[in-house]
Amino acid sequence: MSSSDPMKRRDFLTLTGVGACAAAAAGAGLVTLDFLSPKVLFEPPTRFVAGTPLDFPEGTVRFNREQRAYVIGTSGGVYALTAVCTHLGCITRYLSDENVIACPCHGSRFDVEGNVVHGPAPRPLPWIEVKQDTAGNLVVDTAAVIPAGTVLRV
Amino acid sequence: MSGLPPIAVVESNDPLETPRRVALVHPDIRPAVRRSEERMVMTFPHLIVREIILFQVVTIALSIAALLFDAPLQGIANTTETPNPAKAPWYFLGLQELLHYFPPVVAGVLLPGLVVIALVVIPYARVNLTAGPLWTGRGPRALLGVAAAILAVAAFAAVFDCWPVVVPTLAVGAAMLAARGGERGGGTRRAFARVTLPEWIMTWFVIVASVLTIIGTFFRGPGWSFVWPWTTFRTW
Amino acid sequence: MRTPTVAALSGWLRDTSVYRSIVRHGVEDTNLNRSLVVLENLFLHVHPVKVREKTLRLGHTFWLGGITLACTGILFATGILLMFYYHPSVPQAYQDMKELQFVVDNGLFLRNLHRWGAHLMVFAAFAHMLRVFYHRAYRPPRQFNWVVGVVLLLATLGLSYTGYLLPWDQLAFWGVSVGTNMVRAAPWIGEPFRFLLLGGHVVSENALLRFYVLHCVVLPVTLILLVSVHIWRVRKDGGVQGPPEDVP
Amino acid sequence: MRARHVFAITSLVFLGVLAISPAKNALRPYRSLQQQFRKLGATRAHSLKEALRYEGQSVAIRQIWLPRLDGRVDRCATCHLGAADPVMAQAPEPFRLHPATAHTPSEFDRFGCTSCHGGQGPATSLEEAHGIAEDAGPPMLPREQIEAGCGRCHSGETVDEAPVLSRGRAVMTRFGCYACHLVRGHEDFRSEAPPLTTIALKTGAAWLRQWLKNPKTVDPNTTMPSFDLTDAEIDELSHALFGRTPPQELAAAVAAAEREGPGDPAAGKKIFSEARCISCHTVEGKGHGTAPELSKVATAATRGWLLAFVRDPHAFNPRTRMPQYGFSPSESRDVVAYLEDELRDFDAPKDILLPLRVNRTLAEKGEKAFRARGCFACHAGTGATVAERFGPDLNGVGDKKARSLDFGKREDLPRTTPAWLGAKLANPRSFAQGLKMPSFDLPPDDVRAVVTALLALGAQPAPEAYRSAERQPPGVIPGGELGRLFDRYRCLSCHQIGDRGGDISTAPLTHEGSKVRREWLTSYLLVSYSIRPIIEERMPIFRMSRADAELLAGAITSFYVDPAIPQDPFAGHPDSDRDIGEGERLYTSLGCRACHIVGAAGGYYGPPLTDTQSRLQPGWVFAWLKGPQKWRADVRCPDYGLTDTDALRLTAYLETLKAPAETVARGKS
Repeated sequence: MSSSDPMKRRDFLTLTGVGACAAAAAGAGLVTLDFLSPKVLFEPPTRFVAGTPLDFPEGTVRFNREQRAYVIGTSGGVYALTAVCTHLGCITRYLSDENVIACPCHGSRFDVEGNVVHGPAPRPLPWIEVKQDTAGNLVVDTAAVIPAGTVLRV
Repeated sequence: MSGLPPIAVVESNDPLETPRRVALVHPDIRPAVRRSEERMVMTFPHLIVREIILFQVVTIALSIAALLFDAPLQGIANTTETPNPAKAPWYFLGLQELLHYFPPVVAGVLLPGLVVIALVVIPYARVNLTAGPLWTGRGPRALLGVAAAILAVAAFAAVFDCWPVVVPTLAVGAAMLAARGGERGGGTRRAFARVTLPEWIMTWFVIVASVLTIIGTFFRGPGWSFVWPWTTFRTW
Repeated sequence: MRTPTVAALSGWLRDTSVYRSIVRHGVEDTNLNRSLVVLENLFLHVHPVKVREKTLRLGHTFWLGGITLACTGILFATGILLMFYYHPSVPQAYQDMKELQFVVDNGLFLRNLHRWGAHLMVFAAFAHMLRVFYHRAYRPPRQFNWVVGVVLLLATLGLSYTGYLLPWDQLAFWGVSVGTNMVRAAPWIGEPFRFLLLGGHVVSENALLRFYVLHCVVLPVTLILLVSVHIWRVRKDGGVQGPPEDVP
Repeated sequence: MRARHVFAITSLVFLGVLAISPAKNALRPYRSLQQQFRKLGATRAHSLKEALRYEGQSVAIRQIWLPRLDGRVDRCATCHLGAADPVMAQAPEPFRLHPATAHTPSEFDRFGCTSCHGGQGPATSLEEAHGIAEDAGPPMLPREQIEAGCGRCHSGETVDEAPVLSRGRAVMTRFGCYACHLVRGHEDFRSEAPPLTTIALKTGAAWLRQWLKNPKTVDPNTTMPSFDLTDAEIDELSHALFGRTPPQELAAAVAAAEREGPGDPAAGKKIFSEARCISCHTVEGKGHGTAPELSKVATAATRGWLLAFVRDPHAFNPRTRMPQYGFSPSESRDVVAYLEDELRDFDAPKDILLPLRVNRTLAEKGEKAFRARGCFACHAGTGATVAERFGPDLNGVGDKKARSLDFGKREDLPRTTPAWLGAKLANPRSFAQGLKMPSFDLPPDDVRAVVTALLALGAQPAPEAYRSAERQPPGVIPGGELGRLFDRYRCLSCHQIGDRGGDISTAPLTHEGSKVRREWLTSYLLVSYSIRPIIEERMPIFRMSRADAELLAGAITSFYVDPAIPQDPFAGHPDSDRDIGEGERLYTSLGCRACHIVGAAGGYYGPPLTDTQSRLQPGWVFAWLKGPQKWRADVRCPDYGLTDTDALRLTAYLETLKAPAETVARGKS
């Protein structure tokens, strides 16, 4: 870059300036995206202790309101279903008289294994993981979806 | 009023050279309207690039300050523990300092109210538009009047023991009186002599406000007592 | 030094119909095109096409209005980002300040920038006012713009003061308590005004919410409107005015 | 063109400056620590799978959120990554496994970290989290005072596993801190200090002067602090105290006692020893030391007052811990004769017990000083309740920021709350002139313990769910006639019942009814003897009536019963569990002999077992053997982890041991 070529030097300076500004703007954009993504969450834990296997004899359906899940005892063991309707996310409730899980919003109905019996719900209720901890308590994790039919033998 | 100065009407039809401008001039106001022979430059890039630079410099300066000094954050608000002293933000500390001396109605309402009103009416007060240097063409009666006004303000402040007002008032007053006949004097006096009355008043106001703000910010400790800036004290 | 690739790329870009639909003028190498940059841009058209060279000098205005405006820009940007992590409630507001520092990436930096920017803005606005006074730039036809400026100064103080409460720390709480108690001294209107301002008789969560709304909505909108008027007037009155002998 | 240069430069600077904060953010220490931890975990892992798990951990802030514990957020685990990870035992800090305590490492999810350690849980840098940074909140508890953390939830007087905290609380109660300072849970505290209405009957001006000058030099056992009074103040206070009118019946009692004839010092000495006065008092330093030193008692009080006081101490001070003995008039004369004869300061000036001629003006000033100095807080008259505490409220003192404390002249102290509290206790008035708190002259260990107890005082009580249910059941004291007896003999001055009572006796009465046999208790109350000869503090012989003794024994054995202790431990067990021979073999092989006496041989540390059959109930013996620490946390008797069968056999053997009188009788025949 020589002074004999002022045109080129002007271009270089402009390019440097505009380039730095563009880089700063792009960087600021990325940093802003990083800024906006939360680093900690205050959400209730997805794992909860449902009780001991003795609390779930065959035919028990227990609804955990806080965790939005059903823990169900069968002859083979214990399993859990999410209580969030697969249609539009309303919270279903268990009707013991009819032994169905019904959604109050649009009338979807599921059997206690989560299969759609009736109504607009597109999918069965997902099964969620039940494990036993070292003390023998049943620990349910609403975030862990497992294949339907996976019953914890107890 | 007689002897209006001749008004020069600027007339140019070349828009690239001079934007067309119409000035409606009230006879009393007499802005000096001259024919402009100034060099003009293109807004883009000359002004725009400077504006960008200005923005960058401000950002850089603030960023450096933000990197070096963390914004203050004390303990969570506690309605039962008043910090001692409890200070307002810095731009209100002049007022808070005044409240230390004057009754609330004077310091909290009257004075700030007067200041705001005074600021608003500045461009509408004839004195601000026409005033020449303070002493030019004024006799001893003006001298007496000015001296009396200075002493009155100082005495009013002194009644309330408000020395941060008294001292700057007397100092500015002394400079005002010294400016009389300063046209023939040395550099400083000559500069003083050119100052108009509104400028004297504004200067006085700025000095008083600064002194009060600085005292309130740096020299006030527990119970609004006088402390040195380097003294450490318990904050509550 | 512009490499042929860059030149080619830039040339190609300028040729695309999309670019041409946005920017209607050519390369800024003629005075006509340079004029069009200003004229055809919403944000730049407050400027005249040409300005007096003298006004570009530092000593002319010390760029004080520009500094104030730059602060405003920075404060808007940082303020909007900070709002994403702020809840105007007790004690969450204070905890949010801590969270900004402890877990939000660059949170403390943004808060610092906002805080110091606010101080600089108040200071620059004061200085700008003094500069205009000593340069007698309030004289006709600029009287009303001076008044707008005074109102802008008050709005700036109001923004700074309402923002002062938002961290909900001891400094904020007592600073605002002391400040609003000064208002009480005003006869007749003092007490009702304070009651309206705080939404109660003491600084409480109501006051926090009111200050938040004032700080984030009412005062910024006022500021934008008045700044527009202020700058538009400057343009209409022939650009910035420097020292008194420099009447254009 | 210059503007272009400037533009290029400022643009580059602009870019550079704006990049600093994100760069700083990317280099935050916790990120590199987490990377170090990954590597460390991978090298320490026991299996490849585990190593991969460590390697795969993401760099992120880790937090424990406890909505039910004040919404506490603890991010300590962001750096202290191995606190709950057994693989990290003995790893370098900050990754080391947390030492095992009652709550860790199993209950981090319930308690977090800051609930015990203090400091700033939400912070993610060392300076902020540990509270070292300038504007940070209260710092972490120093390790010395770590038990203060226990005290936030455990509000009981004694907290197992927190000896320093328990000691601090005991010292605070003994020295009556709560008389001047409001502390949650001690709102009803009343000092044991005597109401000062009978000074004129008790002592002389010269003695009072000495006492007020510095009580500790007169009686090293006193809990009264030194107020650094000026001579003028001492004078005024003396006039005030001598100017008070004593209650009429006490004045009459003292005057009548003064006129009584002399007693027999030799007989008095014997009674003095039987009454076990030094279980509480000391004589020349020998004794327990929670009641006044008696070696110069006759120089401190007139004969008439001593006599009247020994006969009915509760009339003089309703809150004294001294029991009322059942001395006959002549026995009490003998005791006081012994005191007069031997326990006096033979060098004391003759006029030390001469009363003061009261000057009304000085007395009025003295009454003012009495209020101004806060004397009334402890020496409140009988009926008066303390409306407002003399000293500052101590609730929340543990949350105080050092910045809010006035260090005054103490430039030497570190600017921390524990240091300030320690200095305040050790030397209360060293901070500034004219401070009110008197000097208690505590030994350094007690100061440390009290600071721990103080730091446990949070501004807010722990949330309901976290407040500890103390293991001790509440101490229930019966009312009526029985309550009157408990009060008269001041059982609670030495014995614990539930969470109440003194710690002089090693035998709490909480389960006494399940422990001893009723007949034995009656005879023991009438003529007590030393069960554990190694212990100085022994049960006094109260000279109580047989009726009183039977009533007390009956009440205790039927009232203070633990349903968990079986009446008959052998019920439902095979007869082979009564194998006495096997029990005796166990007794020998376990080494019980080292501490206990059976027959003629054995150690002195534990109580002799010679009279087990007549003294202890078999259910208690069995329950004790199954786990002594369950009944007294600090007992040295080892828990052998005996099976039911072994414990029963040992019980069966011990139950064969007969009272010494019978043994002696058998030996003679």
